[in-house]
Amino acid sequence: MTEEIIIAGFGGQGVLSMGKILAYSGVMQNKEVSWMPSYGPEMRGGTANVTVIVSDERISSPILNAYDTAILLNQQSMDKFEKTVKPGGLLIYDPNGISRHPERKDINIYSIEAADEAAKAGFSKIFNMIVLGGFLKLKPLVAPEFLHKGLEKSLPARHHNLIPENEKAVELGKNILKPVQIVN
Amino acid sequence: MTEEIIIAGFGGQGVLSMGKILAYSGVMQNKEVSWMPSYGPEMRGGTANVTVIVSDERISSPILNAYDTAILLNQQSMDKFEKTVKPGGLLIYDPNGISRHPERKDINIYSIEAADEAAKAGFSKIFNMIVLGGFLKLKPLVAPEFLHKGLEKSLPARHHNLIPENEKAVELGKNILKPVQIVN
Amino acid sequence: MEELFAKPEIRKPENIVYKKTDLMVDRPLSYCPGCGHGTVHRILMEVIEEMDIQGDTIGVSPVGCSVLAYDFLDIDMLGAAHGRAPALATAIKRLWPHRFVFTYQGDGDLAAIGTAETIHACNRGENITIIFINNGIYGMTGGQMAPTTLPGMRSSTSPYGRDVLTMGYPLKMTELVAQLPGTHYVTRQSVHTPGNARKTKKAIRKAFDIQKEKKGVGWIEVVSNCNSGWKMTPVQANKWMEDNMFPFYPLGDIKVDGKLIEVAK
Amino acid sequence: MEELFAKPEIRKPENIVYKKTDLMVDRPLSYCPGCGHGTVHRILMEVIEEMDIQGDTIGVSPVGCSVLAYDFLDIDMLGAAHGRAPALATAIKRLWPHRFVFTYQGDGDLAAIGTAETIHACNRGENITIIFINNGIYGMTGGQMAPTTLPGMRSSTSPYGRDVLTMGYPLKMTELVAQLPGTHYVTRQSVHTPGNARKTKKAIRKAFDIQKEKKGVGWIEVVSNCNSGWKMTPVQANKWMEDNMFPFYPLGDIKVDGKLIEVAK
Amino acid sequence: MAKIKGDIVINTERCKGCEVCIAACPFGVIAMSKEVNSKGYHYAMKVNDECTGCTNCAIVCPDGVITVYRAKVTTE
Amino acid sequence: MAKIKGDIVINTERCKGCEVCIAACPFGVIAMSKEVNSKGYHYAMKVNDECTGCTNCAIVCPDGVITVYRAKVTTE
Amino acid sequence: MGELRLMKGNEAVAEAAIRAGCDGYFGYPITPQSEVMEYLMAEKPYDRTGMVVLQAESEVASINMIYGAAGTGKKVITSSSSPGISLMQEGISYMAGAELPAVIVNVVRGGPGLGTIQPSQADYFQAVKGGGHGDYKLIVLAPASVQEMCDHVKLGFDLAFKYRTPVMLLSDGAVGQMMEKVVLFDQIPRRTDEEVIAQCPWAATGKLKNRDHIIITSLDLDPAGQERVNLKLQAKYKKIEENEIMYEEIHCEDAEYLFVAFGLSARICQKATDLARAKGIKVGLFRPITLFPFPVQQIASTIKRVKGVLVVEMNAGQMIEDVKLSVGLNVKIEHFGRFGGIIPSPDEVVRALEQKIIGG
Amino acid sequence: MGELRLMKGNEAVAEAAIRAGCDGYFGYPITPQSEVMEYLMAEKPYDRTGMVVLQAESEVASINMIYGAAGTGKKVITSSSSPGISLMQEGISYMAGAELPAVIVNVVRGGPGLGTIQPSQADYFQAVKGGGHGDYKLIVLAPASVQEMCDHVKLGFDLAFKYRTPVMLLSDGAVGQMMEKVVLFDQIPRRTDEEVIAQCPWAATGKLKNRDHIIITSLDLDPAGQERVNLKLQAKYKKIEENEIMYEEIHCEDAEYLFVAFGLSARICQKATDLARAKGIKVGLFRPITLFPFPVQQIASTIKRVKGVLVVEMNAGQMIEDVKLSVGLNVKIEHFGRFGGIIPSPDEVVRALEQKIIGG
Ligand SMILES: Cc1ncc(C[n+]2csc(CCOP(=O)(O)OP(=O)(O)O)c2C)c(N)n1
Ligand SMILES: Cc1ncc(C[n+]2csc(CCOP(=O)(O)OP(=O)(O)O)c2C)c(N)n1
Ligand code: SF4
Ligand code: SF4
Ligand code: SF4
Ligand code: SF4
Ligand code: SF4
Ligand code: SF4
Ligand SMILES: [Mg+2]
Ligand SMILES: [Mg+2]
Repeated sequence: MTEEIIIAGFGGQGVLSMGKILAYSGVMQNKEVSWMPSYGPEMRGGTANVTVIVSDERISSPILNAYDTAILLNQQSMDKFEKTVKPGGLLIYDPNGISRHPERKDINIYSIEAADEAAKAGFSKIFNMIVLGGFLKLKPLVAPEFLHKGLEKSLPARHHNLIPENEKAVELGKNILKPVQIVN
Repeated sequence: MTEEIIIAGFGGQGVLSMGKILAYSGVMQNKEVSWMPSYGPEMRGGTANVTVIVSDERISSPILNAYDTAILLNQQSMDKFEKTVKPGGLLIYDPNGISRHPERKDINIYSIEAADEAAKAGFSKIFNMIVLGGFLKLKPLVAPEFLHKGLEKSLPARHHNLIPENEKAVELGKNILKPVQIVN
Repeated sequence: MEELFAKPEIRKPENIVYKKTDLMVDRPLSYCPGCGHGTVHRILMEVIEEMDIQGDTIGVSPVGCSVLAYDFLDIDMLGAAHGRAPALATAIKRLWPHRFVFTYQGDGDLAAIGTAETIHACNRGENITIIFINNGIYGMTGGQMAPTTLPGMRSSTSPYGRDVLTMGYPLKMTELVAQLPGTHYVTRQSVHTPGNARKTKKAIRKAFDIQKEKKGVGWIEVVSNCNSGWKMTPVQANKWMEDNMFPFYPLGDIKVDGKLIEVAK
Repeated sequence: MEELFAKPEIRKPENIVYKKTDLMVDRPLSYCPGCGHGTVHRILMEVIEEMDIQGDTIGVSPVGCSVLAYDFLDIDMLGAAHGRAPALATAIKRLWPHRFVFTYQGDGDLAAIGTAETIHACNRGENITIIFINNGIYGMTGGQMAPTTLPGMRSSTSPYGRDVLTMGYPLKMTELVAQLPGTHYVTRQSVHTPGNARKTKKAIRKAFDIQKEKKGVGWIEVVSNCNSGWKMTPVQANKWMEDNMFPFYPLGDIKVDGKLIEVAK
Repeated sequence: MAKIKGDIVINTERCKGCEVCIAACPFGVIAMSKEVNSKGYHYAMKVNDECTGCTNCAIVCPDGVITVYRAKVTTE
Repeated sequence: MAKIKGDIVINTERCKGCEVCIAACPFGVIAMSKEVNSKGYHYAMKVNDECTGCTNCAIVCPDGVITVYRAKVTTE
Repeated sequence: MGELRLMKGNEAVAEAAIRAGCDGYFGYPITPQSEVMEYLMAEKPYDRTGMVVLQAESEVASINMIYGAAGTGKKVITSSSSPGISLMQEGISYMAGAELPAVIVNVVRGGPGLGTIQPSQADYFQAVKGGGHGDYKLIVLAPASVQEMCDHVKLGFDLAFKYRTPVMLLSDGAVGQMMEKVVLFDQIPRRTDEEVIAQCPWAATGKLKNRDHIIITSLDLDPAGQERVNLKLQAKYKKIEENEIMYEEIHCEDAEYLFVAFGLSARICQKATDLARAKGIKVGLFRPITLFPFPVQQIASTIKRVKGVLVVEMNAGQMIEDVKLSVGLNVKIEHFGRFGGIIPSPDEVVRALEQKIIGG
Repeated sequence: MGELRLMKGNEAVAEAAIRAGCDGYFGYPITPQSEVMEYLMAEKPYDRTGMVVLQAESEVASINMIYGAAGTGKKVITSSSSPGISLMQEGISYMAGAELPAVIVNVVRGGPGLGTIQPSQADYFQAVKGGGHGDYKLIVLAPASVQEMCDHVKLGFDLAFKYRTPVMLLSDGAVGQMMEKVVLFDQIPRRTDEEVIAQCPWAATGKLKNRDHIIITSLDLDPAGQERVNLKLQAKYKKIEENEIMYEEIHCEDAEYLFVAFGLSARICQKATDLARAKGIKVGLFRPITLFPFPVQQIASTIKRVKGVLVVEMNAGQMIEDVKLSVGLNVKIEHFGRFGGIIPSPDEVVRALEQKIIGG
């Protein structure tokens, strides 16, 4: 099993930490992982993305040009990464703020209205966990107990009280994920 | 014609400027010249030497390991450079302060008591010009008028009043040079 | 985005009393919301506009958040290596004595790696203007401790607060260079309130004016915020700055007309 | 070399009142006749001998005429790159806090290329001793202008005299570092007379003593001659130094026990 | 009676919502919008008629997005 | 009467003839030799009996070539 | 087995330094490696092991602090990225000349100049041929994973002390910034001062009664002496070449074509190897792990068996010179590079192989 | 014919700078090149031509002054020796990245570290492969005489401005310190500010009404942009390789053996050629004058005709790599070097030829 994922959006949306939780959970499950972020000042207010690979084998390149899954959270990311999904692969996006919806015909596409839900909950920090939930519904890479451990590892201790909230958000994400196009 | 000369002694004996005068005079006579000093702190109170080449042709190496003439003005220089005189070549030395006189059998050797003469004259600065005189007697590389010009070029203007004195010292040198061994 | 309180009768070109100067390039600044760099940029360009020296000015930007200053200031500029802006400015001014030459530098740039270049340009009395943005931190690289970081202040390389015994004391470069005979005008200002911003503008103007008189360095320190590095909102940051930075870095002129101002230690 | 005035009755081992310390390596010094470097070397070693810390001392020599100091001082030493001795000393002292660590630096080394390292070691309050030989010139490289060269003074790179307008002002590093909270004891001395040499010895002793108290930098500037660079005899040079250097670089303590001494400007 | 009246125009697309202008206005003229601009920032907006055109807000705005107008207007 | 008397020994081979010691001696005990040592330097030498062993000369000698002796000697 | 962690490459360097019993870190912030010092500061290594961490005023100061500390026998490390490493060149040359052990980490970014903060391999020449003045070599290790970032710190210290030479880790922004699983080696105790004195008799630790005073220097004004210093250095480099070469071969047994790549490029080539083999192209990967000593013989004997070689680097062609010097010009050796912070993708590497080597 | 003088190489550099219409010299003293600044200061070039001469606080400051001045289109020069040049590496990389013209003179001394002040050629790698970070090249000229010290300053400025690139003169302590006859070219007038503005439209001279503001930088945070910068640089280097190669061949027509040497070594080899021919050994000398661009083809075609090649350098073997890269490994190419400040003598060079090439 190898899963190659790109997560991309605005800085501040929690893109990097979503990837981190995936990676941590992978480690807990004894898998090989790599987490490769974009970094530096271009992240300040700009875009952020992270490549996460979870695999049973030694990982070769941590940098890819084709992905099993793309999780795209703003228009720029859609423009840049829609084309990088492998045929038959998966694209998940939040339609909020998206002006041009995905057009590929050869991939599975799901939408998730995470921004709206997070705003409704009045707690924007859980946005990324909602999205993560959606992804995990389709690709249950991470067993719930490992998700918990992953959260513990990736959140600073002073935020551990928020873990239950985060786990709830993951569940919420699983529920609100909507299929847009299924090719296989 | 190519004449390859090493002049070596204590710092302060005027070794470098003796070489400079030869070089300047050579330029005046439209010859190719090179003047390659030892340099740096090892000169401070230590030894100093300069390689002067005067030639009708383009000069290849400014650094040599065999010389037509060696002018050696202290024991260290004698120890270092006696062996570098080409067979049949010339060695001139001031016996003052020399504990081991030259031993080569295949070269021409002259001595010149320049230090004594300079002390007698009460003007130690002309020491090197006396030695130069001795050399020029044997190898008249420099015509008197060019020597004058060479002195003008190599002495700072404020010392030009000393030129006659220097020229006299050259003449003196010619007179006091003593053959020690002649092989050709 | 309909506007509720628009006053079309006032909003006429002839009534404009303040407008961003055209000497600012029309593009969004790369700075974080509320960052003082932007304010200083604009004030600086206002001075250059007022003096009508856009074509006669050569600026030197540093390595730091303001590395891209040259993208925003519509004048000819050079980006220096980290800390070396005063060396560039020295050479430029000496070869173009009729140009106005300034450096724009952060505290890491000017007071850490660039200490020697700063001290020596000031000591030589180069006829340049040095604008020194002191935000007590390395903004650009993600909030590391700067030489100017306050005692006890947290940063990514002093996560438990600056311990002066192991990390040294905050360095008052402005007071130091004021000691040098080569500086003519040395002042410390801020831009977080309208009053302070106006004073800073006067200070920059003064520093540019003395370039004409060839009397040595004009130096303006601007104590500024780095809300990202300090991990505060801009408004919090400005308050924190008043409460914590100003007592240590008091505002005001330090040297005028080549003479130190007498102040209590 | 028969001696006319020998006093065999006095010349007995038990009557020795002064003898070059054994902590000086028994070889001729590489310095020019009359150069103050030799005197400071010996005094320094006397202090180390008196404190009995030969085995506990690590010295750092600079690039300059005293680059070979390590050949003469019988203690473990490191030769630093030009100007960087305070950086070496910082690291050494932090990793060997119970060793006595000092730097020995010339004015070119400490006040030109090494300005940043000097200022920052002082600002961090490293528990080291800095011995700063100010001869107003680059001795080693053949007499070029130093940051400390006096106005009007000739050197091989200021052959018509130092012109402060183009070459800058002589830099008083000692006064500057005294401003920094990290320095505890800052003094300026000389070694050209017996009295001055004895005072310098006391000053060095004091600076070493405060290393034990971990209170910050102890700094001794020694205004010294460079008769080769100045193109004078040693005796002339010492006279010239008194007449010209001392008015500009006045001798005496500048900071004691962490407090600036009040003096007229 | 002639009175000095002011107005401001905010380039809301360039506003970064730092709120520095709010603190600078002596008359509480400015507040933050609920909406965000395309960069995701809440932006400053005029919320009353008290502006005197004093320019305080504009001079402290780090992004220089405020233009200030002032005129004598005859009231009554 | 007991009097303090001094003596100095100069390592003439190491002396560089800088004359700094001469200026330092309060009793004119030292002067320069006519001869030179093997390095070519005129060297310092004792020229009278006035030495008190005050160590001045030794402490200023850059090359540390002077050793100083002092003793109480009983005269008359 | 040691402790398992998910870490950034930069963090792995820091943690490995602590665990290797390192005595001190001296550095200056620069992207993309500032996490090294940040991690150390957060970890309070002084409390953990007594390790000193100091933020210096510049890279020039950092390297000279390293020089000073190393000269006293202490185990010290610094890290920086390209422009900062350039500033260290004088100090590095001094350390090589004075034969001082230390680890220097370069997390390379795109150049020249201020360039960009994105990953690059354009400092190969600087690291391998000597960016400083004079005839010297660094041992250069090229970690390609977070695990190697960790392990090479330990290895680096071992080699540094074995040969009394500075060792450089030539990494890049991607390897520094990415997180991977890493198995940490167990804490090696810091040596006591007494152990340092005993194990480093060459170091300036304070003069012992029974030995001469020690001088750490790179100066010998006498050229004959300086030539002896150089001959000694050259002899040491020869020994290193004989003993310390490290490399890795992947799918080379049956390969008809070969990628040669180091560090991150090798990771990308590994993926490219898979992609190419899926297309039926029999390609292998030769990865030098030590860049100096370069695996001259090893690379030559592998290359002898293939039809063509593509050297893939994130630069304009640097290591390719050492590949050519290993095997001569009679083999088809081409370069594929992306640079200025651009990372080549595995598929463009395959395309380059097809165009430049197989088709070309 | 120009004015005839007897001068030191260092003095020739200084005088040539004045005569080339140079606008500024910025430097810091270091043996064996301090005479450059000393000569300039004594000559009062400000009075002669308006040229500015400033003693900087360090080599780091010097190179950044050069960077600043060059960025405004002015013609500037600095000089130093090995350790000082190492300190300049960051600045040099910035200049290459920002495409700024200037002449940098390295009067090489023996390294590594503080080394010795005697002549050496051990900075070849640093000069030619890039001692700074990133993919860049300097044009590197290797003067072998005082005349060339003079001429290469002028040539250096011409090339620097033609290609907007820093040019390095890689000289050594002997060429810097020795005096030879030199024919000085006539004074070229310094450009007025207006001429600078007109001739250097890329330079930051103060914004003109009719053009955009000018930015001198080596930064492009966007890696795609930074890659474009790099591609532009590489294209420029290719052009330089096509157009600017300089070399000299002595007695190569009938040569059975070949010396390859640059700078001072070439002078020594020239003498060695005479000595060897006197012994009946037909040896020639190939002297690259430009080290980058390296005369790859030219050297290859000459080497094709000989039985063996001795590369003679005052280092442990640096240029020999470029010789091998020019011709491959199937020719007998050996190295003879002395180093750390030792200058080989002509007769030991002949002996080395006999032992390593003819006999070996
Ligand atoms: C030689 C070198 N070292 C380090 C860096 C990394 N660096 C970039 S900006 C910066 C510090 C910026 O801080 P400051 O000068 O205070 O400016 P600010 O961002 O706070 O405005 C550093 C260390 C660099 N680019 N070059
Ligand atoms: C990086 C570098 N730059 C320059 C030099 C050359 N250099 C050697 S000593 C020296 C100056 C010495 O002057 P100072 O520090 O005043 O010591 P002094 O000789 O006067 O005692 C210089 C510039 C060097 N060795 N290294
Ligand atoms: S990081 Fe700090 S200094 Fe930089 S732009 Fe943001 S607030 Fe301003
Ligand atoms: S050159 Fe000057 S400082 Fe150096 S040894 Fe001679 S007198 Fe002393
Ligand atoms: S111009 Fe003055 S009154 Fe009007 S909004 Fe701005 S600060 Fe308030
Ligand atoms: S100060 Fe400017 S950027 Fe900040 S909120 Fe007000 S208008 Fe917007
Ligand atoms: S000890 Fe005193 S009295 Fe005796 S010679 Fe020396 S200075 Fe003169
Ligand atoms: S001070 Fe010392 S070196 Fe100088 S003359 Fe006197 S004894 Fe000789
Ligand atoms: Mg800052
Ligand atoms: Mg000095």
